[in-house]
Amino acid sequence: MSLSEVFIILAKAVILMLSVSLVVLVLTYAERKALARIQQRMGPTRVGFKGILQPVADSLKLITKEDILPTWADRGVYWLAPIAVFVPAFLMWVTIPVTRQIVVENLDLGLFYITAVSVLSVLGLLMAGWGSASKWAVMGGLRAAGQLISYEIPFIMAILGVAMLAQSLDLTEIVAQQHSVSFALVQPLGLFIFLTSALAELGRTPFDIHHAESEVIGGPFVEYSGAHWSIFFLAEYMNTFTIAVLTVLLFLGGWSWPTMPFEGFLHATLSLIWLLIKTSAVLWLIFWIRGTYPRLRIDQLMAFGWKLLVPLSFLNIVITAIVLFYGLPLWVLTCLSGILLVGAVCIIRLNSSSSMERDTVRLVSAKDVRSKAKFSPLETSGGAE
Amino acid sequence: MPGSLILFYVAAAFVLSGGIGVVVSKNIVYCAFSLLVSMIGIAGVFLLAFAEFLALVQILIYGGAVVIVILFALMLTRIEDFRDISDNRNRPLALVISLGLLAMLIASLVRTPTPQGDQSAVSMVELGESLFTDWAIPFEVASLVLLVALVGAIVIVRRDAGDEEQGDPS
Amino acid sequence: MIGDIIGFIGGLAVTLKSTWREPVTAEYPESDKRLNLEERYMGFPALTWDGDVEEPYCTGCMVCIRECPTQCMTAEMKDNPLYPEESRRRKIVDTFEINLGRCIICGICVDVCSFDAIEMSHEHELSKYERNGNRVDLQSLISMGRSYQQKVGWEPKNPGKNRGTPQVEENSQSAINDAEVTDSRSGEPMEGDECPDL
Amino acid sequence: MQIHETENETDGSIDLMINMGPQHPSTHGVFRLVIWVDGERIIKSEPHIGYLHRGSEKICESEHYSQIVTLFDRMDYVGNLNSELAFCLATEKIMDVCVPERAEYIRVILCELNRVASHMLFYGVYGLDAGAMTPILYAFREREKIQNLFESVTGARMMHNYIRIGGVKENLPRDFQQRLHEVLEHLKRGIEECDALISKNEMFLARTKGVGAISGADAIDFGVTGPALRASGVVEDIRVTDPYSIYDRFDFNIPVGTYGDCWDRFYVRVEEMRESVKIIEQAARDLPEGDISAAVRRIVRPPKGEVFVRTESPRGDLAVFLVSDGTDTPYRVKVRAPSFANLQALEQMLQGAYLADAVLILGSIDLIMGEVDR
Repeated sequence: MSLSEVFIILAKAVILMLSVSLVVLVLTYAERKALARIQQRMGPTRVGFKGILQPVADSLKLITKEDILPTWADRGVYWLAPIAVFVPAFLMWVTIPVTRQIVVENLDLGLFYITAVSVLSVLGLLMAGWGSASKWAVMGGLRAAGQLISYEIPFIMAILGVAMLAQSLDLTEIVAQQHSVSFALVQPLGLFIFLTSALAELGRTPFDIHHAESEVIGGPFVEYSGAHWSIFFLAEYMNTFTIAVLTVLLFLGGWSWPTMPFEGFLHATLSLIWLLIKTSAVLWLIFWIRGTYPRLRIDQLMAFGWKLLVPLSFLNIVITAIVLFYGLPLWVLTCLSGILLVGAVCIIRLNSSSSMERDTVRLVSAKDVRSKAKFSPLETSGGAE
Repeated sequence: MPGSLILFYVAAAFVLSGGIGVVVSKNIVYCAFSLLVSMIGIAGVFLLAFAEFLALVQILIYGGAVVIVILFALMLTRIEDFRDISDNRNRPLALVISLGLLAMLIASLVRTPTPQGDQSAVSMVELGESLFTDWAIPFEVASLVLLVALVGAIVIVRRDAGDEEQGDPS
Repeated sequence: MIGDIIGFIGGLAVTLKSTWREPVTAEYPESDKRLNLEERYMGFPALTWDGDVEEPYCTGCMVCIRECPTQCMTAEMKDNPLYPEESRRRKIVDTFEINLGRCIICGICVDVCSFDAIEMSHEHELSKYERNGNRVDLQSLISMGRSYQQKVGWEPKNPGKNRGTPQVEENSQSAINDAEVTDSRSGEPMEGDECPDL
Repeated sequence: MQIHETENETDGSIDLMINMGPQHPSTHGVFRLVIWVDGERIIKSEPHIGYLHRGSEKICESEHYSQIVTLFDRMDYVGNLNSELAFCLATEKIMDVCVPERAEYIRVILCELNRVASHMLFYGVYGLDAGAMTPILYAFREREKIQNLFESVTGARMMHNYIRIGGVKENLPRDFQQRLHEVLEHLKRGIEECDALISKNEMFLARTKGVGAISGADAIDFGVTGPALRASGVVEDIRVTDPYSIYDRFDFNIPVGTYGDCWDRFYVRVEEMRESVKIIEQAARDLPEGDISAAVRRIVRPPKGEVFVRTESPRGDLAVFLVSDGTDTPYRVKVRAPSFANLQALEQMLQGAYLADAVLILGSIDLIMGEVDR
């Protein structure tokens, strides 16, 4: 390994860092604006044109803020935790291609590398929870560990389904395979599992139980402030973007365009733009879900993961294997996958806790109550039904 | 000195410092973190030996799952109970066993011929084929053992039948 | 409707629909995007100014001070130097101070005032940098009141009684004195009290 | 790391003691709930109140009757007009004042609007408790309309001091009927939209169904009133069963739940908003012309005696016990605050709940700490 190679790697890392930071800045602005639109608010408007510099102002504010170390905190663990969350989020980007040409280092085991590295971020959350010496933080950290490990399984299994279809773990190869038909059409169930478990991996609504503000007050991050807190959120937004890009690459056909008329630089640029358009659609979906849904409870979350998503993800692999093994046409897989998806929605709908009759509230006319000569509330009580 | 050698020393330093940390550290949570450092160092060694797949599995299983489950368990226990443990009656026994293990490792190291020349990574296709043809039975047996462990864990954790599910069985 | 059957899709539809609506919020300090203050809006209390004789309506009778639930006001009365040539008011307010940090904007002072001398102005942005910045003296109260009067075209509710110009009605002099006396005894029956049970 | 733990006597495991509040974001004010958890499950709970105690009842003893109305504004600061009404009714009863018809109708219209506003706030905050961030903004969108209307009538958005002893402070503004009509049309749409956003969501149902259930008999024993009691299946609404003001003239329904769980408590309030809109429509239709206040002296001196008045505030049975010694200040004012009584059932509701449920159960009682501590 010569000096120039080291230099190239360093340069690539710096460029990646800069572009990812830029993406995060844009993403925080986009999320705030998107949520504001959903809630009929205006969102940031002050800093720069239409508030476009708001993320910059926010980051400056966070950086200049005092870093607070709780008295009983475990100093080393407390300071290292943000790094432990950030590094895996960053490392994932090494192998993600944004066009066929633009990628830091295309690995043959790209997909496997991403899943392996993504697991490590749990550790940072646990460290943050434990090091903060706060009960809320510990609870948040434990919730994070339980949730993230559980949803790792359907997440990997959904990826595996794609890998089986593409017969490769190389992301550029997977995109190339989707030239004619994107895997979202072949495996709608896979897309569903991937997106749901990815939301859980990200800790976003409706699976944001590990930093639920109304329950554990921010969970592992409760004691952090200033720059260290911002690193956590840098990592979170990086992961969000990663998941969106991965969804596009794995299921929505990546940058592939039926007939791209251009070559060379123009081709790369157009591919990148096309990919970004698809990515922003996925991101909008994530924001939309955040703007709509309440949060699940930890036991419901675990039940959803283990009782529904894990079996479904195995079924997904089984039907994919059957179709591939017998060389059946892909529309068979589409049908099977679609049937299972509809079944899954039905299961959610008929879930024991939500299927109890909804109309438990009845209306008693005031006239009827008044007409009773001597009224006693318990006599007319309908509580026993 | 070639670059890969430098990287090897870095990885080795990770492995050793992590290992020493596990043994020396008084704080049991630090032990777990040291274990993770050691595991990642080992993954680095695998990577240098062109065993990419193994390296990633090392990170995924040991770094990601095992250490986190250990930490999870530690945080659910009372840390004060372990804080004062500085000595154990079984220390001579542990010494004998670890020395024996060391001897075994050294012996196997000495007896194994060192491959010369450039190594290339084992291709994933080959790995998969050998895993699911020659080694299919052991693979299945291993997965069965894991399944049994999983079911056993659920049975143990479950307090009484009919109660709601407790936590996760991972 | 599918939203009724599968609720989590119905919720998405609701949020999607409102995404295309105009925002209901506005940017606060920009003057053209503010909410309109209603005519009856109760801002901080201010003293009104009698433009005809260039003096405040307030005579410093202290009835508002006695009735204030939070005791946020103080006032002093003096002999009116303009009386009787230019003004009908025998007494006039000398100092008046409202502690806006204590004021709860209940409007009781306006209700009890017999001279239309205090009004709930539309002032509502009175953040101060100093701790004692909330203590508003007579001068600022009057300037608040004057801008309020100009804004709404304020007229005294009881012009016959409360206009300060002496040429309006010489014989109403006795009325103003009566009013003063009545108020200093505050709580005695006022005219128009017809409820038979009392 | 310092963690306060206590040994669980039954199985020797460790319970973690957690202070939920007074700085916790979802305790709806400065309320402290000490809970002992085993993992995520609550073993024991202990509510601590008093962080917002301002001695309102004692202050009442040194204020004139007309000044006390402002204190009642600040007890239940979300249902201000209902609080004001309770005190004014008590004073009117002890003085035996006949309130003019028009004033009664104005009071009912405003109080019911206030009830909708209060329940709207509850709806939004409950969504926030459950982890959904949009409901509160939708709720505030609707609530703002009501507040604007209040501002045009009373001059204030929250602390109105509008309902006075013997009537109301001022007549309605000229365009009131038209504006009220607009607000009601807006509200009807808004209530349906809020309902569709969260009430049918499976996740929300799963979170609230069967959580924090309390039976009707238990609820009565704890002194729970208002929507929380009706959710347990007890038909008890003071507007109907012990009518005050002119509530016996209106035709509306009382929403009654079945299981007394968080879902019932939530949905009873949603239904109540619809019923309140019905009452307002009827009252606005029948609104007579005439005086807006009985002739009452400025300084009220009720005769010696005592009186007890119950009203149905948005949170439940808001009762005022007033003792007069014939002077211009009352001898004693005792407020039976619904939030305070409803809070007593919290421990029972929290039995065996999860930590995440605690937030929802607390939210479903719809506490106003200003009223609990007074």
